[in-house]
Amino acid sequence: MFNKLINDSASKSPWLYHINSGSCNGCDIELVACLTPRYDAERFGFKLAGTPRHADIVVVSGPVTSQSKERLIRTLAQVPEPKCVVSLGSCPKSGNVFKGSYSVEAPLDDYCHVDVSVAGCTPKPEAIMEGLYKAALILKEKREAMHK
Amino acid sequence: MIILRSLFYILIFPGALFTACFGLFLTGVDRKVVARMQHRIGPPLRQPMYDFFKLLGKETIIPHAANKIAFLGAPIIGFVSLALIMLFIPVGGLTAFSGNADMIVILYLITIPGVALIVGGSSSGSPYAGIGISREMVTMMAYELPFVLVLLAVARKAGGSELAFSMEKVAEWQAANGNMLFQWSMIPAAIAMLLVVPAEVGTQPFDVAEAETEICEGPLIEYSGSALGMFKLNTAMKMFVMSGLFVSLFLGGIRTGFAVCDVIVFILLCIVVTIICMSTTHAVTARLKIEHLFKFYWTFVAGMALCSLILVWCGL
Amino acid sequence: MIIVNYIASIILIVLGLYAVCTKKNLIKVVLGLGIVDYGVNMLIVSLGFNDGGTAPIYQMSDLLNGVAPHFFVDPVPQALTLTSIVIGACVDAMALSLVIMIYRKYKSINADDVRRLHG
Amino acid sequence: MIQHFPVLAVMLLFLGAFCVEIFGSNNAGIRNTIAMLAATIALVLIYALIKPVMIDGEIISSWMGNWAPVSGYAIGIGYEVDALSLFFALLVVTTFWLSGVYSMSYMAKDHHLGHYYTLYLMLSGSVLGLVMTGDVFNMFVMVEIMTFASVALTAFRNENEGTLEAGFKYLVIGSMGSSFTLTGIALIYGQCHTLNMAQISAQLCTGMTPTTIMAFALIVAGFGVKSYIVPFHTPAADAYMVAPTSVSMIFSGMVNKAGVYGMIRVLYIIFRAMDKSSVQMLVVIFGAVTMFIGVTMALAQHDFKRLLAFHSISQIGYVITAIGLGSALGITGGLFHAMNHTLFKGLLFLTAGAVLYATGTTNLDKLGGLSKKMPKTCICFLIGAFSISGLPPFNGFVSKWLVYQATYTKAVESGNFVYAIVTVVALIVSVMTLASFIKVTQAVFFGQLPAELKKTQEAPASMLVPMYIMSALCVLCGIFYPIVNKYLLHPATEATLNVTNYIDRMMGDGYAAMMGAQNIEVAPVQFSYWNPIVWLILFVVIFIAAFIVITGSKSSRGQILNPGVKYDPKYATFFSGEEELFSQVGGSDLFWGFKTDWKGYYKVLEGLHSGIVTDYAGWTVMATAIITICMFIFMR
Repeated sequence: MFNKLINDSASKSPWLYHINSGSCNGCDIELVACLTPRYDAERFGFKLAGTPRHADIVVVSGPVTSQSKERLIRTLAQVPEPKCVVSLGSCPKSGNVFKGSYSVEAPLDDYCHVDVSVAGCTPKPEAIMEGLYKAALILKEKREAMHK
Repeated sequence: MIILRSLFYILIFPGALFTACFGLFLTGVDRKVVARMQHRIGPPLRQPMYDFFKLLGKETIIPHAANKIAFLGAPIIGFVSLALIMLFIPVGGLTAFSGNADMIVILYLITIPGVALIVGGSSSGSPYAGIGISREMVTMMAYELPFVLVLLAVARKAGGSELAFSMEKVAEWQAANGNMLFQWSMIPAAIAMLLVVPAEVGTQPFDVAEAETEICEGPLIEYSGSALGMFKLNTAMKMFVMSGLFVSLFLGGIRTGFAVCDVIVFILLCIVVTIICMSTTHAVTARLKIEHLFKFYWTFVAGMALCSLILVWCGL
Repeated sequence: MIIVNYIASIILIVLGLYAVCTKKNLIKVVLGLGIVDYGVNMLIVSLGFNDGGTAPIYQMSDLLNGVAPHFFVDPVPQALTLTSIVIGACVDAMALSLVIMIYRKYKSINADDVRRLHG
Repeated sequence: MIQHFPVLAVMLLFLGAFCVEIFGSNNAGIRNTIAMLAATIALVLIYALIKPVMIDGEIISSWMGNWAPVSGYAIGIGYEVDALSLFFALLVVTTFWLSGVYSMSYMAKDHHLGHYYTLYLMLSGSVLGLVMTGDVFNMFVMVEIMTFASVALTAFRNENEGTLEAGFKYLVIGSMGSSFTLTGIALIYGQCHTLNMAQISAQLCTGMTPTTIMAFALIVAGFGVKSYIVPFHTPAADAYMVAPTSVSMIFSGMVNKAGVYGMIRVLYIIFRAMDKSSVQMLVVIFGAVTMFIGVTMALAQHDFKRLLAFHSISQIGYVITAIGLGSALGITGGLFHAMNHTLFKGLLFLTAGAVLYATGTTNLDKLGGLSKKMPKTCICFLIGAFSISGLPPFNGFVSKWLVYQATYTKAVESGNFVYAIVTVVALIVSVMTLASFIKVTQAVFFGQLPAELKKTQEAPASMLVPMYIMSALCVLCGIFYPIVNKYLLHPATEATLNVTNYIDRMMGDGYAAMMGAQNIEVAPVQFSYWNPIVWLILFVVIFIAAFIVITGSKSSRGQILNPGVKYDPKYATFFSGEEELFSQVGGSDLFWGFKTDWKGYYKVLEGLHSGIVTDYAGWTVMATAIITICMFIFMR
C-alpha cells in the first residue's frame, strides 16, 4: 500500500530543473509563461526547483553549445533516479538554425536519453504543458519499473 | 498505562502524526490561497502530501564531500524536536505535558529544527550551503529577540505578580479573562508575533536562507530523496507549530465546552493565522536582503514587543 | 604617628597604579607593580604596629608569673609581609624576564609596539 | 583520618611539583609517572570526600599543626571543606586529571617538559588549595601561586607568536588584582584581627564599618580580576589563545572557577552582602555586561581558540549573573552552569587542541572539511557546541534554563524591570553563542577540505579519551540532572546560604549564635519541565523518523575522494555544472549580514581591545574604583 502511494504520487508532483544550453531565451520565456496565472502549471504540481538534486524532470533548451556540453552532462548526472529529460524547442532536437556551426553539438540524444521532445521554435505553452505532463507519466512508469 | 498514554500523545494526537498530517494540509492551504490571490487555480490541497511521498520514492544521493551521519541525522533531529514541541502547546485546552517554565523549553526546541537545517546544510560541503546557513543563522538571531520579548510579555500578563512561565497558565488565564489578543496592551506583541511566525517558518519575504533563485535552496542544495522529504515535512510541521503557538498565546480563550469542538476551533484558528501572516505576506511582498531583515526585526518588531512588555510591566 | 605610615602607603599604592596605567615603557610598568607591592607591604606592617609596644618575645616563666608584657607589637602582619615580599620579588623577577624576552622578540619595550594580540 | 585528606591532596601536588623537577627533568618516564601519580592520588583523595561532605552533610576541617582556636581567636591556618568548597574541588581535580592525561601526547613534541609538569602541578595544587582553605591570607598566597604558574604556562611555548606578550599582560593585570586582594585582606585584618574566614564572618555580623566596606570592594574587585568579568577580561582572551591547549582547558575549567569560587565565598559567606538588593543589582549588571560583550566579541574572532576564550568570558557572565541574584534558585543555576562550563568548555578546548595537533593551525580561515578526516573529534566538538549553546537534552540547557528561571523570578518578585532585561539578554546571548559555534562548525569541521589538509590524521587515543569522558559527562549531566542536583548542587547551595554551620564547625558550637549569625532554610530546587518517560518514547520517534529516512528510499554514496582518482560526477557537489572547485566561504565572513548592522558597535569594541597593556591596566583601576564607589554608596 505504501509503495502504491509512492508510485501514485510520482506523477503528481514533478519538479522541474531547467538547463539553458545556449538557448536564445525564447523557450525559457515560454517555460516561465507556463507558471503564470494564465496557464498555471502548479495545478498539476509542477514546480521549478533550484538545484538538480531536487528535480524529477530536467528541461533542456538550446542547441547544446560546446561550452555548455560538459556542464550539461555533469548536471544531468547529479539528478537522482527516477528522472526524465525533456528537450524543449527544436534546438536540442536538431540544432535548428544553428546546425552546422562549429560551436554547436546538437542533437541532445547523443549525450543522454531524452524521454520527451517538445518541438517548435518556440513551442507554445500548451505544447510545453502537454510534454511535461507526458514526462510526468513516464516518471511514474520508471518508478514502477524500479520497484516491481 | 502512563507509558501508553504518553506514547499516544507523542506519536499520535498532538505529537508526530497529527502535526505531520495537519502541517502538510496547512502547507496545501497556504499554496492554494497564494494561488488564488494570484488568480491561479493552484495545486490541490493534498499536493504537499504527494510531494512528500514522491520524495520518499526518490534516490537519496549523499555527495562524497558530505559527512554521512550529520547529513542523514539532521532531518531526523529536526523532526523529533518538532514532534515534541507540540506536546507543550495547549491544543484547545489540552496540554500533553506541562510544567513551570515550559515556555523556555518551547523556545529552545523551536530553534532545533533550524539548527538541524544548518548542521545538515553545513555537512553537505557546498559553498552555496555555506551562504545559506549563514543567512539562516542571522535570521534566527533576528527573530529570537522579538520572540523572547513577546513570550515575556505574555508570561507577565498571564502571571501577574506570580511567576507564570508556562503555557498552561496562559491557557488558564485566557479561559478566565478572555483572549490575550483583546487586551489592548498586548496588541503590539501580537503584531510582533505575527511577524515572527513567517520568519521562523521561512516563508516568502523572509526566506533569505532558502532563496532558490539566488543560492539554489541554500542549506538544502545537496539534499535529495527521503532526507529532503523529511526537511519538507519539517517545514510543514513548523508552519503548524508556529501558528498553533500564536493561537495558544493570543487566542486561547475560545472555549466551547466540548474537547472535540475546542480542537476544531484551534485548527480553524491555525488556518486563519496561517493565511494572515504567511499566505498574504507571501503574495504581496518580495524577498528581503539579509541585513535589512536583521535591522527590521531588531528595530521595528522588537520595538513593538518591547513596547508591549513595558506596558504590561506598568500594570496595564 | 602611625597615620603617616598609612598615608605614605596609600600614596605609594596610588603612585604605583599611576605608573602602571600611564607609562608606556614596560620596565616602568613592572616598577609600578613593584611600588604597589611595597605600598601594600607597608600598609600591612603598619597595621601590626603599636606605639610603645615591645617585641612579642617572652619566656614561659614570665607568663606563669603573670608579668608578661601585655602590650606588644602584633607579630602576624610581619609574617604576612615577609610572605608578601617573597611573592612580590618572584613576580617582579618573572615580569622582568618576560620583558627581556619580549625585547628580544619585538625589538622594543614600548607598550604601543607590543600589541600583536588585539581585537 | 579523613580530615587530613584536603591538606594531603594539596601538599602532594606541591611535593609532586618539586619531585618532577628534581628527578624527572631528563627522563620522560619518571616525569610522567610522578605527575600522573600525584594527580591521580589527589583525585582519589578528593573523591573520597564526596560521601561525608555531600551525602552526610559534614564539614571537614583541620588546623595546620593543630593550632586550634583559643578563647574564640583563630590563630593557625585552617582548612575547611564544606559542600561549596568540595563542589569546586571536584571540578578542579577532574579538570586537571583529564588535562594531565591529554597533555601526555599533546605536549610530547615540546621541550623542557619537566618545567611544564612542575608548573602544571603547582597550578593544580594552588587552585585546589584556594578552594579548600579557610584562611584569607592563605587564599591570597594560593592566588599568587596560581597567577605565577598561569603566567609561566601561558608563555611556555615562548617561541610562538604572542605568547610572551599574553603572559606579560596576564601578569600585570593578575598581580594588580592580587594587590587589590591583599590590600583588602590587610584592611580586614586591621579591623577584625583575624585571618580566619569563619571568624571574620562572625565578627562582621554586627555591621560594616567604612574600613570593611573598602576591604570588601577591593576583595571583590580582586576576585573579579581572577574570574575575568568585563572589563578585567582582556588578558584572559590573549592567554587562553596562546597557551598550550591542555593549559587553556585548565584556565577555563579551574582558574576562572577559582575566581568564581572566591566571589561566592566573599559575597555570601565572609561579608554576607547579598541580602542588599543594590549589591545584587551591581553584580548582576556586571554579569550581564560580561556575557554580552564576551559573546559579541566571540562572533568577530578568526581564531578557534580566541573565540573559545571569549566564550569562556561570556559563560562566566552567566555564572556571575546567577549568583548575583541572591536566591537559592540563582545559586543552584550559577553553580550548575559553572560546572557545565568546566565540562563543555574543557571539551571544546580539547577538540581545538586536537585540531591544532593534527593540522598545526587554529586559524578558522585556513581550516575546513575536517569531519571526514577527524570524525571522532567532530562528534565530540558537536556535543560540546550543542551543550554550550544550551540545546536540549545537553547539560547547558538545564543550567541555562535555571538561570533564566532565576532571573525572571527575581524580576517578578522584585518588580524590577532591569532583571527582565537581563533575562532577555541571557536568552539572546545563548542564540549568539549558537551562532558563533555554527561558524566554527562550518569553518573547521564541515565545508570544504583545503588541499593542504588532505593528509590530516585523527588525534591519538590518549587525546581522544579525555574528550570521550567529557562528552559523556556533558550528556549525562543533562539527562540525569536531578541526581546532580541532589548530590552536588543542593548541598553546595545550602552551604552557600547557611553561614552558621561554617562558623560553628571552625570556631566551636554556638560561636555563630553568639555573634548573631542565623541559618536560612533552603528548599530543594524543583525541576518539573520534563517527564522521564518522554525519554523512552523519544527513542521510538527517532526510530520511526530514521526508518522513514533510511528505508524510504535507496540511498547511495560515492567513493571517498582520493587525490588523482577520477570520480563519478553524480556524487560531486553541485557548482552549477562546473567542476568541483575550492571556492570556500571563509568562516570569518559567515555573519557579514549581522556585522554590517553592528558596524559602529564593533568599531568601538575593537578600539577598546587595543592590545596595549597600559590601557588594560587603566580599565582595571577604573572598574575597581567604580566597584568601590558603588559599594560605599550601597552599604553605607
